[in-house]
Amino acid sequence: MSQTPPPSSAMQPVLRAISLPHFGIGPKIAAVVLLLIVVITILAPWLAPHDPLTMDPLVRLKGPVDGHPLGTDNYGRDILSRVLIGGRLSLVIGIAAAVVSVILGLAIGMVAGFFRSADAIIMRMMDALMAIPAILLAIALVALNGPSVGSVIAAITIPEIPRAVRLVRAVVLAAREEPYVEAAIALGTSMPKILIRHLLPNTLAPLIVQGTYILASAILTEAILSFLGAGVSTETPTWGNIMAEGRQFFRIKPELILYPGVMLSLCILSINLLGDAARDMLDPRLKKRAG
Amino acid sequence: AWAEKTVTAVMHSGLRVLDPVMTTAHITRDHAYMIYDVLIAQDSDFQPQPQMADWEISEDGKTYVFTLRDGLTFHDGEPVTATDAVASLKRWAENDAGGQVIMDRTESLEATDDKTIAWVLSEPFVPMLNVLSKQSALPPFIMPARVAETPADEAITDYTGSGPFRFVEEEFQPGVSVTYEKYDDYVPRDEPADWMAGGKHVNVDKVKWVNMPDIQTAVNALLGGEIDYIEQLQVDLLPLLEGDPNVTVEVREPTGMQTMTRLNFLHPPFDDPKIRQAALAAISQESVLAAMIGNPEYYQICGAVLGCGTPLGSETDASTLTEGGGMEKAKALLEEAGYDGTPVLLMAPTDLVALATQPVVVSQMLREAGFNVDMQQMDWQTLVTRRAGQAVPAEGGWNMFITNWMVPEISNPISNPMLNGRGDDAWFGWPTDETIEQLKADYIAAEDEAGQKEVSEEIQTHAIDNVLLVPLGQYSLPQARRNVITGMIESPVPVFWNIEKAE
Amino acid sequence: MLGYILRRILAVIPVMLLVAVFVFLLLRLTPGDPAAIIAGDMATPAQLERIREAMGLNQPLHVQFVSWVGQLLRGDLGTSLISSTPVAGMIAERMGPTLAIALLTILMSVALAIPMGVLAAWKHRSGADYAVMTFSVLGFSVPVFVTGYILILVFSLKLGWFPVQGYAPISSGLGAFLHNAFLPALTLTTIYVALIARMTRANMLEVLGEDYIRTARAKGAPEKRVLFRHALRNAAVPILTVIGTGFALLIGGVVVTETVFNIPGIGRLTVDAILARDYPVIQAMILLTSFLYVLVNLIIDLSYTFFDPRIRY
Amino acid sequence: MRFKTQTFETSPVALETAKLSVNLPDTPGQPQVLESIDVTIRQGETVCLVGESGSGKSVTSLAIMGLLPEALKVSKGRINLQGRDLLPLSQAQMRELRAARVAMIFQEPMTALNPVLRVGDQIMEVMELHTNYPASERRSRAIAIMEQVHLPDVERVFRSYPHQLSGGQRQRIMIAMALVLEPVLLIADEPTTALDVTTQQQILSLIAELQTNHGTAVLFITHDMGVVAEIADTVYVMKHGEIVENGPVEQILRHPQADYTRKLLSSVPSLSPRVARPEKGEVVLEVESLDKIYGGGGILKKLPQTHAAKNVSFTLTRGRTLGIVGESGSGKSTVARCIMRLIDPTSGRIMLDGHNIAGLSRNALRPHRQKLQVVFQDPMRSLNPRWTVAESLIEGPLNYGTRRADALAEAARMLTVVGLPENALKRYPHQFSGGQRQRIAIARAVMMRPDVLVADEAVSALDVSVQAQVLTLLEQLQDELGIAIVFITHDLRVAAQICDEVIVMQHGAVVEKGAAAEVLVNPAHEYTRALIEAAPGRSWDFQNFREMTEVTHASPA
Ligand SMILES: Nc1ncnc2c1ncn2[C@@H]1O[C@H](COP(=O)(O)OP(=O)(O)OP(=O)(O)O)[C@@H](O)[C@H]1O
Ligand SMILES: Nc1ncnc2c1ncn2[C@@H]1O[C@H](COP(=O)(O)OP(=O)(O)OP(=O)(O)O)[C@@H](O)[C@H]1O
Ligand SMILES: [Mg+2]
Ligand SMILES: [Mg+2]
Repeated sequence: MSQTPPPSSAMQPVLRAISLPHFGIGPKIAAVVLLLIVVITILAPWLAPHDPLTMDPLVRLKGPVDGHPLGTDNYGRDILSRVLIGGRLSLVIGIAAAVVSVILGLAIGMVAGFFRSADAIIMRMMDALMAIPAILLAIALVALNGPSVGSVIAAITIPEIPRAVRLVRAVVLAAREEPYVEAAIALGTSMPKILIRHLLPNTLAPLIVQGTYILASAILTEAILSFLGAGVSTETPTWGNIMAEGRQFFRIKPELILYPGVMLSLCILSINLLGDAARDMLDPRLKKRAG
Repeated sequence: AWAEKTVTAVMHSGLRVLDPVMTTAHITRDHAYMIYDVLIAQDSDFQPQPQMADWEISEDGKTYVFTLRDGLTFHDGEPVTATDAVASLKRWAENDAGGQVIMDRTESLEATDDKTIAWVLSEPFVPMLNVLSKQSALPPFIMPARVAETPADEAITDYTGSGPFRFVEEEFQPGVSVTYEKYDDYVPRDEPADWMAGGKHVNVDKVKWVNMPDIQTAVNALLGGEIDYIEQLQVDLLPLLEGDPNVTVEVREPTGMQTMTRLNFLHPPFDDPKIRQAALAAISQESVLAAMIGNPEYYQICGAVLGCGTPLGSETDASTLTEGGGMEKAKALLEEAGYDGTPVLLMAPTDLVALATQPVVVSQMLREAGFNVDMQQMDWQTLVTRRAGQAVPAEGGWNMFITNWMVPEISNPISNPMLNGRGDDAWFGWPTDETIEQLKADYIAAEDEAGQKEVSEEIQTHAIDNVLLVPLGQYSLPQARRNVITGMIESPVPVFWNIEKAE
Repeated sequence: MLGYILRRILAVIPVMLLVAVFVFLLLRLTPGDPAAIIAGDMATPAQLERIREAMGLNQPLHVQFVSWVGQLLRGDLGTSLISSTPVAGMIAERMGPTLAIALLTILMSVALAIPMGVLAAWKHRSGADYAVMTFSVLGFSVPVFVTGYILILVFSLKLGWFPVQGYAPISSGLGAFLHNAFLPALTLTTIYVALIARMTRANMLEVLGEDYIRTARAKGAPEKRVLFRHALRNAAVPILTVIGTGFALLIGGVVVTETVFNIPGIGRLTVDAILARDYPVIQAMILLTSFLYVLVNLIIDLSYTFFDPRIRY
Repeated sequence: MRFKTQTFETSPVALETAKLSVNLPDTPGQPQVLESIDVTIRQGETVCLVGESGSGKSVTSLAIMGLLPEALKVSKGRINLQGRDLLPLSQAQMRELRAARVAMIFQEPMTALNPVLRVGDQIMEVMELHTNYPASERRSRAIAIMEQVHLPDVERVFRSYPHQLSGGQRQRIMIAMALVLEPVLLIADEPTTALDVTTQQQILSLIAELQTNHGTAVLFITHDMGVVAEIADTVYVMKHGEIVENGPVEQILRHPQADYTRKLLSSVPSLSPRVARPEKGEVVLEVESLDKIYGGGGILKKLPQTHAAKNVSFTLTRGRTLGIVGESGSGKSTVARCIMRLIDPTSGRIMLDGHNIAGLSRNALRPHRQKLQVVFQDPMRSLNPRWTVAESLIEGPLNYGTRRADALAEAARMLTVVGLPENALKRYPHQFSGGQRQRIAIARAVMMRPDVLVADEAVSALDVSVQAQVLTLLEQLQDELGIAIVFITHDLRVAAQICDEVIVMQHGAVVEKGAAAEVLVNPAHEYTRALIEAAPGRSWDFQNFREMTEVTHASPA
């Protein structure tokens, strides 16, 4: 059996993660919950009992009533339908913001961390980028491109990038001094390969944390932007704007915040659990402690 | 021991602009009423009354002579003179629409001595005193001549006032808080206070306005005893205050605000009167108001262009609006007009609570009628910039937006901006409507109130038929005060004279 | 090293220039007209035009830019278009609350988060670990205003321990300051505790497998010392980074918290200025924050070499 | 040869393990790592534990310390320290004992020292934990112990971080840390492996002094039979997790019973230098006036600089081996790292196959890398801890276009050559012993078939039998491929065995250079002479289990 060559090295960690017996019950539940949320949001238009936009202001802010299992919001729209459908845009925005900022953060941060010559210029540009408020960016982008999900994602992501860059850079700065990086250099490994194969895994643990944080905060920021007129239409439900709209009714009808909040938390929780499991898998020394 | 009495009030927005001639923003007007006095003012019957001055009108109705009363001083101690008043009036008239109308008919406006101002018109102008005493938009406030000499399009930087309170410049934080002190040398009139008229007796030492963008914070602060007064309360939050015996929630003045939609007459689809009518027919005020306010005690369905509860208001022809909408009629009208699905670009501001809900409801109703509505959300700034442009909607223009007015601002055909039919010179939406111009001329020419009322009726019918605006109803946001605060005047403008604060 | 610090401080100039140009262009892209805000709803087009003219908003962009930079070089940040008050004074007034609350937040977050993260890593996959995780997830995903409202409800309205809103500067006494600033700082702390604790845990896990941890134990060092003195410092660099960027974010002002607790801070000033297109204020604000960011980032970078001597610049 | 002959029967037992067994509970089949280990150490006694690399020596010592990695568990047996069973003790009780009563020197000093703490503080910490000396006293004791382990420039080293020290200096820090509290039992896992013989001798006598003064019991793990011959009272020989033989040192060296012991002893290289190979090939590496100064650093004030290599020059021709020997901290690794261009030389030329690579950029260097390989002094950290051995081994060949399958096959072959089982391919570095890791590192470098191989203490952690195997492998490669080797070592036996030429370094400078036969037999420089003098077990002929019969090297003049 020792003759079977390990599969392609890039896939190695992934395969390892899937096949591992140490994969505890927590991550498994998390995977199921996440899958469930994703399926529900995808199927939302068919699952939702009502059109999320149809309103009846005369039955607004009602508790569970006929046909509205979770009650109605301040326009008399069906909360259940809005929460179900709201997941779609929220997840798209959250995941896109997280993925884009993490990927760009990785690319830029690794270059800055590894190459002393690039560090100064890149980091000063990041300093500058960090200072641009998302709201201003959002208003400008919306004015340029019209209101679109893309503009919102860009407005949320751009100020996050410098933070991701800093994080990756910090890890790389420390890791590049490791002898195994020197060994790789000595073996003629190209810089991109060193960055990806040797240094990238070091950044994953902190990036998973930062990424899930960005995901959550993007979903919440989206709502702030839409309430400042620079985001997705507040008509279209998202978890963020359902909560933000529910803000005024916090004491009268906390469910408006509770339901989307629970969905969001479940989502983040399961992503975190999965992320943790993945990072443990990537660190062979930790597997032992998994017991 | 002597304790300083401070009233801390949360107003409807933060004070940023300090020049009452530059802006029609209500908070600046409110500020101006604190620190400036006016020549003449309206009482609760909308009647002009002497304030700083009383007046005489010549027989031919062309010469108005105002005489300043004794004892008036500015906050720097200098006496108020007729020269100051004239300078102030001239600066005001440059920016105020009503002022401009008067100036068009003015032969001369000058100080004949320290106390008298002579205003000579080229032809009689019946609403003259109404305009000069109007309490909203831009009332003519009296400032020192040196301040009033600032060009009308440049902001003043000297805040020496003439009113019952003094502006404490050191404590001013734009958009955050502003503090006023009682001006000890102010001499109130002897009459009891009545709306903006009468004696402005100040019974506290300081008034502090704080801006709390989060109304729940304001409510909590009121409950916690940290503030004394909230000018405008969201109706949905009333239950939070109900249980507190120290707090009173009340509607200070019943006329309130009118919310309404304006259509753009220049571009399809609303260049077609039938389609405008269809839009009007599709709308039910009840839905808009219910979503916006919630509790019916605080809103009033009102089809009157000039407002309900006003001398001239009439609800003729507005039955679809007031009776739950005429969806069938709307559909039929659209059909008839051959509406081709041209999108209706509805501009929806999101950063102003008072304007955020209506577009959402209206766009739903229009969609139901068969309109293809493109509701674009933006901040208010973008909206005000965009609505000023006449471009086609696809290229940065617009078809429709919603705004609110104080009822006194629109209760008069002359000052109601929607009733201007002079095309490019009209208010945003730019209707070219000779009929309405003729009707307004008739109104000015009307000899008496009955005549005015008659013309107003016609104005109502015409405005609705031509859909110069779609009234969406009236509402009054209640105010809340701790019970230690008493004696508040029931005027549309919240004023702080006459108020008492118990220890 | 001193040279490096000097170079970094000098680097502020190009960064600010970059920011200045960028912001200027960005504002140009943004529709909006301060004249309209000033004049209000009933203003006529002609009136707007005159106001614009008077404020110099009709000049070509490069002329405006040059005159603004000229002003800056003379040390003048300009006056607000809306309130006609000097921008420098406005910002100075607003900076205090934001800085003070940011600092308090970071102090509280670090004091809470680091032990939490260390505990979670030490007791990897135990109840404590999952508790930290759950708390963190709530910290991430509960909107700040909810946290704020709940804290106000409990600590201000029910218990009456803290005021509902408002701000007292430190100059009015530390007690008064803390009395007012505690709840808003606590609200923000929930987010940062979450982030820092998770980051600490992630990096501690990495470090705890190292040989020198075994050495420390072989010395007979108690667990606490092993964790905090030996492991934590090795895990410090990424943790410092999130603390640093978090602080940077906080000094940019946090609108929601400032709104909920009615704190006259930078965040609200910026948003208000943006919504009112008060160009001089926006420009000055962003310049100032970018300057602060450069400074904070410099401090973070220097702290790296302090915590990890292998990192050199 | 005079062996230690003192008997300790009367001395109290310091440590006793009885039927100590350790296994891997979480691995399928629960493989045994230690099987019924019985070791007894009395006060004042030195027990040497020798044996095959990977046989369980380190695991034994870690078990005694209660510091087994989490994957390993004691399955049976007892560990008694001065009559007290250690296994049931709580963590807190164990903590009391560590460092104060049982101290340990770990095998790999780089990873065993905390990289972000100054070494001085790390030494003082031991006292902080177990004594209540005031800070000034702690400091002076730390300085004193650092002087005793013959660290140079103590003030600087005290304030240095581990990465700023040479391998031997780090090792001495570890030793200082273990000795500073004068423990009852000292466990030393290859403590002198990274040290040159003169320093080694000084350390050994320091330990001996401690023993006579305090009756310290010493468990000394080493593969250096010379050291065993010099210091051991009793020797235990281990293989595959079991003790195969034990007894007084002379008995083991003279009359080894077990086959394994005999094989082990026969593998000990002789001190007599090899016959130099003819210098037929062309010059592959030429180093000219190489200088390296380490910058001071420090946040505000500049720290003193270290001139680690001074005007070093040498040439190396195809198929030959150049040995660099010398004092610890003399700049050997620095020279190696400069040649590898892992650090930038301050000045000088490095000609590789006629190209000066001293000033080349990273990218320009890449084509040259294949021809230039290195085995690092610290095998643990030079392997990516997240990678399986297979991934590490094939990294280089893949970089230069070898097909994956071919590379894997070659890797598997290479592992058998260095004496590791093939299933090692799928394991991670932390699952190996120190010597095993070093063999992986060697395999990795050799897989590249370089023109020049720089080997920094490449075989120092290997037991002599494996060492012999690896040295044979290198020689074979040289014959086949004409590899030139720069071989850094402090082990004069190894140097004698494989070097054609030798240069001797001290304080960053080359003090002597020439043919190995010449330098090692007729040393010209005083320092070289001292070095040879200090070589342990010089007068014992291990292969033949008897005293040296003829003296093949000159005695000092
Ligand atoms: N990064 C560094 N910064 C400062 N000084 C260093 C650094 N690395 C090594 N030194 C110093 O340079 C000198 C030479 O170190 P080097 O590692 O070359 O020694 P060596 O001959 O390999 O010794 P050993 O046999 O102990 O490994 C030592 O005194 C060491 O303290
Ligand atoms: N964490 C671990 N997981 C699995 N196996 C391990 C682990 N640590 C050590 N081993 C195995 O235990 C055996 C004994 O290792 P140990 O470190 O005691 O060897 P050693 O005798 O010290 O060898 P060397 O002389 O090479 O240092 C080796 O075969 C090694 O592969
Ligand atoms: Mg070992
Ligand atoms: Mg070395």
